[in-house]
Amino acid sequence: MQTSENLLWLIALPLFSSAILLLAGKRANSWGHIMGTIVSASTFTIGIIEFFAMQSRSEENRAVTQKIFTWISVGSFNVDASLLLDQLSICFVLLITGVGTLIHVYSIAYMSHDLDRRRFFAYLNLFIASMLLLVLGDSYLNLYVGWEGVGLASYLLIGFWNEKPAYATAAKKAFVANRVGDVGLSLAIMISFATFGDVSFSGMKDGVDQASSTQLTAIGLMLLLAACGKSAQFPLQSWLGDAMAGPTPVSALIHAATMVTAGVYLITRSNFVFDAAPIAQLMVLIVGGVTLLFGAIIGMAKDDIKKALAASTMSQIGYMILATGLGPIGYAFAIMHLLTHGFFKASMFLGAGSVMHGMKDEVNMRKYGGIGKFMPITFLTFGLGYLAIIGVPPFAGFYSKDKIIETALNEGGIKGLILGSATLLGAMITAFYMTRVVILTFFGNERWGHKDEPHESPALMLIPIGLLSVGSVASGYLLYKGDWLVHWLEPVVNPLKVHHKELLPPIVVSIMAVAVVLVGVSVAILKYRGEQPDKAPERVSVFTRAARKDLFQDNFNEAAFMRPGQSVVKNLLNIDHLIIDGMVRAVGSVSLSAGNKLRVVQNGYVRSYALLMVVGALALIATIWLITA
Amino acid sequence: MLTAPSLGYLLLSPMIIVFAAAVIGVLVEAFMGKTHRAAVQLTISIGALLLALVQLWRIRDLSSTTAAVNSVTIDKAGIFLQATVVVLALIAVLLIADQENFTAQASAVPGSNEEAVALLQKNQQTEIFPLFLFAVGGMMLFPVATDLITLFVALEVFSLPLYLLAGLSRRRRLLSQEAALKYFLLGAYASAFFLFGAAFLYGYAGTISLVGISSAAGSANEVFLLIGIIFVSIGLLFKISAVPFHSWTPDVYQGAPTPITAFMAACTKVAAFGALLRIFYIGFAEAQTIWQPIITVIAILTMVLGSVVAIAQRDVKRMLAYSSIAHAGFLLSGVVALSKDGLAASLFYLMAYGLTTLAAFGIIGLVRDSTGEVTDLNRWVGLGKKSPLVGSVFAFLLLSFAGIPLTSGFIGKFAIFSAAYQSGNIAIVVSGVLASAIAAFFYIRVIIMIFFTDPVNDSVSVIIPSVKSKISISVATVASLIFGVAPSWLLTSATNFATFIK
Amino acid sequence: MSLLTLVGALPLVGAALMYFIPSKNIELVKKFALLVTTLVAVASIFLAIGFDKSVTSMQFTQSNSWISAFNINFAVGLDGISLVLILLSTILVPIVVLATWHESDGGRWSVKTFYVLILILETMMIGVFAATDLFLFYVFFEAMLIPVYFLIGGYGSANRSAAAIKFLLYSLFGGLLMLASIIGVYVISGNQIGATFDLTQLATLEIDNQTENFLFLGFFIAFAIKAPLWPFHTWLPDAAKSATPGTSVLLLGVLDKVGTYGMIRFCIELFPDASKTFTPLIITLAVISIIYGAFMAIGQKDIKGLIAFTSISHFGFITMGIFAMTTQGMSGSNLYMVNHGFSTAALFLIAGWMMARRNSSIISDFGGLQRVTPVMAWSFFIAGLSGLALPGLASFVSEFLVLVGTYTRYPVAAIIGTLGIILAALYILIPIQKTLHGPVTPGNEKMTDLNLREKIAIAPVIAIIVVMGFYPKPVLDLINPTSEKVVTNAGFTDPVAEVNK
Amino acid sequence: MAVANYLYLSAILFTIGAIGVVVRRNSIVVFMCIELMLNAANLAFVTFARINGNLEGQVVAFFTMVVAACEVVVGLAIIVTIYRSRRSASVDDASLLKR
Repeated sequence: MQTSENLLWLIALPLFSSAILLLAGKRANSWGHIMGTIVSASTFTIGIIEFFAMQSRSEENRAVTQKIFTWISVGSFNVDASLLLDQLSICFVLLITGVGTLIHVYSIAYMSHDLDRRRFFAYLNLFIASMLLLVLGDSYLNLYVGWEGVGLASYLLIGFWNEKPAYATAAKKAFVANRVGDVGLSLAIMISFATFGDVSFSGMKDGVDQASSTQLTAIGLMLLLAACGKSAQFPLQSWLGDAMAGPTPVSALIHAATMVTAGVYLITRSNFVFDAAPIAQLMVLIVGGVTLLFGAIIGMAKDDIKKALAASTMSQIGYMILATGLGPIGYAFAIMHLLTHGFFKASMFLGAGSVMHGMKDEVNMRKYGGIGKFMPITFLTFGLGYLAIIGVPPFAGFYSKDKIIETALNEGGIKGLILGSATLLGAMITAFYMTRVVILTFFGNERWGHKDEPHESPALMLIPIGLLSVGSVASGYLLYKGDWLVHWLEPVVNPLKVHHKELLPPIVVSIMAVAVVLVGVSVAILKYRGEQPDKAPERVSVFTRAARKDLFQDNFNEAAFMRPGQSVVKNLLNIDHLIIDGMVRAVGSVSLSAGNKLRVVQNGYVRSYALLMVVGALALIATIWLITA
Repeated sequence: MLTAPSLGYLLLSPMIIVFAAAVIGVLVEAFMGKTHRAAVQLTISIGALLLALVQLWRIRDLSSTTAAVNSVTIDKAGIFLQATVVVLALIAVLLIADQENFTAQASAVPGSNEEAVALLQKNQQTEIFPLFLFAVGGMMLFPVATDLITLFVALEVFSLPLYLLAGLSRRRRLLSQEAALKYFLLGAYASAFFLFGAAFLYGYAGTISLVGISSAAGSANEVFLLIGIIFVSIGLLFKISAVPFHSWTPDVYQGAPTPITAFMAACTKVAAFGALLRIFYIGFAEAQTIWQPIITVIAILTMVLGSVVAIAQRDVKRMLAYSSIAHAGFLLSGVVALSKDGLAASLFYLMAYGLTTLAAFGIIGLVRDSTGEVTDLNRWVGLGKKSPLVGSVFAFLLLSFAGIPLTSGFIGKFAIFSAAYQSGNIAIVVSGVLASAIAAFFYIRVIIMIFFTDPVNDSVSVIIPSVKSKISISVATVASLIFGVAPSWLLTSATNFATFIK
Repeated sequence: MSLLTLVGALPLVGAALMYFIPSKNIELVKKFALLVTTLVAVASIFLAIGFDKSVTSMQFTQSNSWISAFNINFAVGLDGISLVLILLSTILVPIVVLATWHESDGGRWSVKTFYVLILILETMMIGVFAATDLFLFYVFFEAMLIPVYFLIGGYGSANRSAAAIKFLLYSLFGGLLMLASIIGVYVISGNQIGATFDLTQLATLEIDNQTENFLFLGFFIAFAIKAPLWPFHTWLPDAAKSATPGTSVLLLGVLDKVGTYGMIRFCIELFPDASKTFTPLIITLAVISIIYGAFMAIGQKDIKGLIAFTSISHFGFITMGIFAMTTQGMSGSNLYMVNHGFSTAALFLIAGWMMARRNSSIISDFGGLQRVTPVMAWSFFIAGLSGLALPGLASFVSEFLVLVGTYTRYPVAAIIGTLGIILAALYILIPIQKTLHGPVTPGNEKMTDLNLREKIAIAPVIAIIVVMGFYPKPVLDLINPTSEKVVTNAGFTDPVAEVNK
Repeated sequence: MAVANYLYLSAILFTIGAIGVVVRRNSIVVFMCIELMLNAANLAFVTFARINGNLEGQVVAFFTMVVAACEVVVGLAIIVTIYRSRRSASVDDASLLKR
């Protein structure tokens, strides 16, 4: 395999930049954001260079590696700090650095009033570095470093305004939920080592034929758990909504476009495991299916624009996860949806940020209304994103989502039916809630009360949004055209290895998909036309209430984990004090009281001392008599 | 035709010197004026002890079973034990030389005019020196005596002066006299047991010599042997304060004048253990299956009870008394071991323990208020603040008692438990370490009181010791430290000297 | 005389030279202590430079007869494991001295006494890791208690004397059990090969099973108390709460390592069969420690108690790795000892500064420190992240090696142990949220950030934490040969991966 | 009369003495009881001398008498001093030292 000396720079540049920004402190206030952005842009440049270099090579020579140093080497456990850039990772590199750079640019303006803007850019750079390490690591352990690194960056960014206790709590919640997933990744690595004696992708891939299916299933399930944590999939989804506490660019970059899709990357990267572990694959399908509906349902009831988008993200990643469960062909479509989603969701988030910028950080859509005419460009870009996400041809989302629906249906049988229905239903709901978001925000009556009129955001914010919306329009077709992405990823995921029979002609599927979208849109228009109250209606159906409460995910976690956990802690504190330490203290006090009791024998009377001697003598005689008898 | 019994004067010379000095001391007491009497007495005592020590050095390689017909066996171990007694006595005499601990006139009724006048006129009697020398002589004789009557006589020779010395305190004379009475009555009681047992051993073996008893094994009258062993053991176990014959110890240690307690605690233990070792190693060696289990049980009981009861003590002298009981238990493991290693370990332990004990009681004598010594532990709080040096030294001594490494107590404990383990007595080793853990508690409690508790504002203070006490305490402490850090010399000597001959 | 002996003796010489410095001149005393300890650190680095990684036998050996009657030698030497632990000790001490410049000012005794005790302690710490004579080890092991006892009792905060006595009694109890076993080993060696305390010779003894089990237990309980392993842990939180932060650093960072070090050096090397017999039990205790310590840490209101309980959890990992009997577990545990030393040092030192500024150790008294004292907050944050074993920081590598190594032999234990990493997130992030985040708690507004001295003290620790996370190879290279040797000598070979069978 | 009977007598005397020490309060009486025990031992020695057919036991008896006499001297001295201080010869009164 070829080597490249550039890969390290991808990670090192933003990492150093981040370190410099953090260490320099206030001194860097004036230039920190510039440096952060330039660094991010240079990583994008490197990414582009590498991409074209890769494209120019023959297919089997495209992947390049770079060994940096021997990281851990103990006995047979050898892990190099080593990077791998192949067809799959370059997609991510471009997405991360591209979207990342745009968001850097956007943030310059968005965060311009924040005193800590420099710190914000430091975190962003840290995130870029970690995320690149995640997708470039050539072994699970290297990936793990990036994996937790992005978790840390996410934690820092969600809690960026951690003076507000709720935000700090949200950050912590995200980290802990991610850690649950990390347990999965840790265990997956451990099982991998026990199974393969190696934790690098290539090494494991070579050994996969000799591994038992039990082990592979275990690895697969653990990887899925990891993916669930990072990608906010059921049952570890609850943190994502709260994560919207972070500044909006963060929500766009980390909690929509890149980090949360790491789970999809992980499963795709581990395709050789999942392909050999059907049970794990089935679980992937179930998780994906459940989440896509779960997120969609929550999305229908959210009034907070960011939380509605977050629910949508959750749901869209559900699609991707589901796609990865569909076997070799699914991986490519999952990545395709991931890339298109990266564009349109980022664009919409930034759009939402733009709206909030214009609305003095108001996030409640019930307080919006009719913003379209005040913020035309934002409206336009958001609209493009909207069309992309609901899957209107020829926007990006159409191609990617359509392919997933099609593949799901093509599974055939009950499985195909269930998966197909789920994806179609999801598409319908998506259309509904996104339409709802658009109507509540940009159309209808103006509900912002006495506040100043909303105003359009500065160019520095609008240009990134614009570029992203271009992506949301065009990316789908570009990736789809001639199955470009499918062929591109072929060496990594072998999408063409298995030939799928087509149960339904693609065009029928597309028509079905568009039809359900139309249904969803129409219902939403019917429901939300006309005047809307500026407060959420109280008298709503049980379903709405459940959806508003995120389908009781927090209540469940609280009842199932938090409260039992707290009581365990409380009881252990008592046990530790009363029983364990108590036993120790008991030994002390028993000795002391024994001492005090025995002291009484020492009564000061000579006669009783003599008696004690006599008793002792008799005892000796008795003992000897017993021994010799 | 009668031939005069031949005596090995050279071999006996250390004892003869001490006894002679004691007799001279009596004469001095009787005929010398009060002005220089104390100094002369002290000189005689020290001189005699030094001379005895020199003699001991000169005869260190000699041995004989017939030094005094067949009654005394001078052998390596005996010489070592005698030397130990003499060295400890030398240190003790410097403490005793601080006359103001002792009543001016023992015969005077406490609180009477007579007493006050004697004090006022500095009419201090100095009978403690001859008494002390007699005791030392007896203690030297006890571990080398090889027949029952000599043992008995030696026992009485060193006990009787001690009974008297215990009653000579200047302050708290009622307590002191009570201690004397208790010590006397119980000691005599124990002697009676010893003698009765001796009679039965004689009945069993037809001879009073230890060797004879040993070689009479298999004689028909096993019962006599058993009774003999039990009763003789009682007498000896009383002297070493083994449970359940220990009750006198705390009371007497507390009541006796502190220098006497120091002397008693250190030297009696050496003498009594010396005799115990000889009797069990020589006389009863053949009957080991009988006594070993019993002594094992007694040893365990002694260490545990001594340690446990010590926890509850409020008086520092009583605490050290219980500590000495616990140490007796540890030392008994050396007896049980019944091996050269056991003997060597015991020899080392006795020296180390004796030095530490002397220094500890020496320090106790320094803590005073206007009415005399303060032994109530609650009033020792914050002593480390008042006198860091004395506090530190005492803490070090306590650590040595507790057997923390780099103290002689630890080496001793290690040696003696190794020997016990070697002989297969693992139970005693385990109980020993557990008892040490309990014991550590009360030693450390005292350290806490001294260092970590703020001093209450009372009149307790540390007096500046006289030169004699200073020498005594510092020699004992330094020796204790050296034998902890570099014990090689003493250990090697103990090993070299660890032989009893028959 | 070996360089090792010189390094070990240097602090003691320093302590003796302290005699010539007037007690009143506090600054000079402190500077001198800093100078001596820094010299020791530098000298110990020469040990590392001169250490030959390719050899698994002891290096820098020296053996002089000490107590010939028992064939006790002053025998010292280094292998990879002891070298890294000595480096840990010698590097931490000057940092502690510098970091806790004013810690001893308000103590019961003079500042000079404090530093004399610290210097004596340093000699003991070096000695305990360097001793290759069992008796010598025991002497250091026990004698070490005394300076610590006085450091806790003399300079600690509230409740110090109770904590000090608890610490001492616990340790003494364990030590005495060990003494019984040492005597046993010694006697057996006397029966078989001639009485000796030499470790390499003792390892060749043939001991019958029952005896070996008992002897093993004597050692193990002593080390389990020291380490501390559940359920022998209750002394540690009390001691850590009462001791000064600097003492706590040495206590948790170095002294407790003697326990885990002892498990390797004595339990496993001397009693391989008994180790095998007791492994299930020990692994169970270790797993309980991991989870129990973590839960207890979550419940702590006192920041020092929190760090103490996190350490109990971490010691569970270390013990688990040791008794997993795989190269990865063994090396991981060794590395963990070093990493935990530095992470805990960082946590405790910074916590100490926080507490000194606020005059409180209750977590809820802090809040919003990130605003007020950013440098301190950041340092604390990074130390905390290392505490929760974030990849890229020191603890991760070791924790992961332990888990991987354990998994290959005891998967269930490793799986349960892995749950500890979730709890770790909680026990670190909850206090971080409470102390660093949120609005500034009243009373903290005027808090000052780290001064230059404190920055200089903490910088190397943080640097080590980061570097060891990314590049643990130099240390692993030192550790690996010895770990492999220990595992092999104990009669184990690493489980072979499934696909290679 | 069988020689063994002397031994029984000796044992009885010893027992009486031993019990006497435990039950009597007057220190003089207690002391006399101890003397009784010593003499019981003497009796045993003499008896055994007879049984064993050698003189050692008889020699011991003489020694014992001498030692007992010394003991009397010391003992009475102590008892008398205490009596002078306390005006009581009861051993129970001397019980300040305890616990």
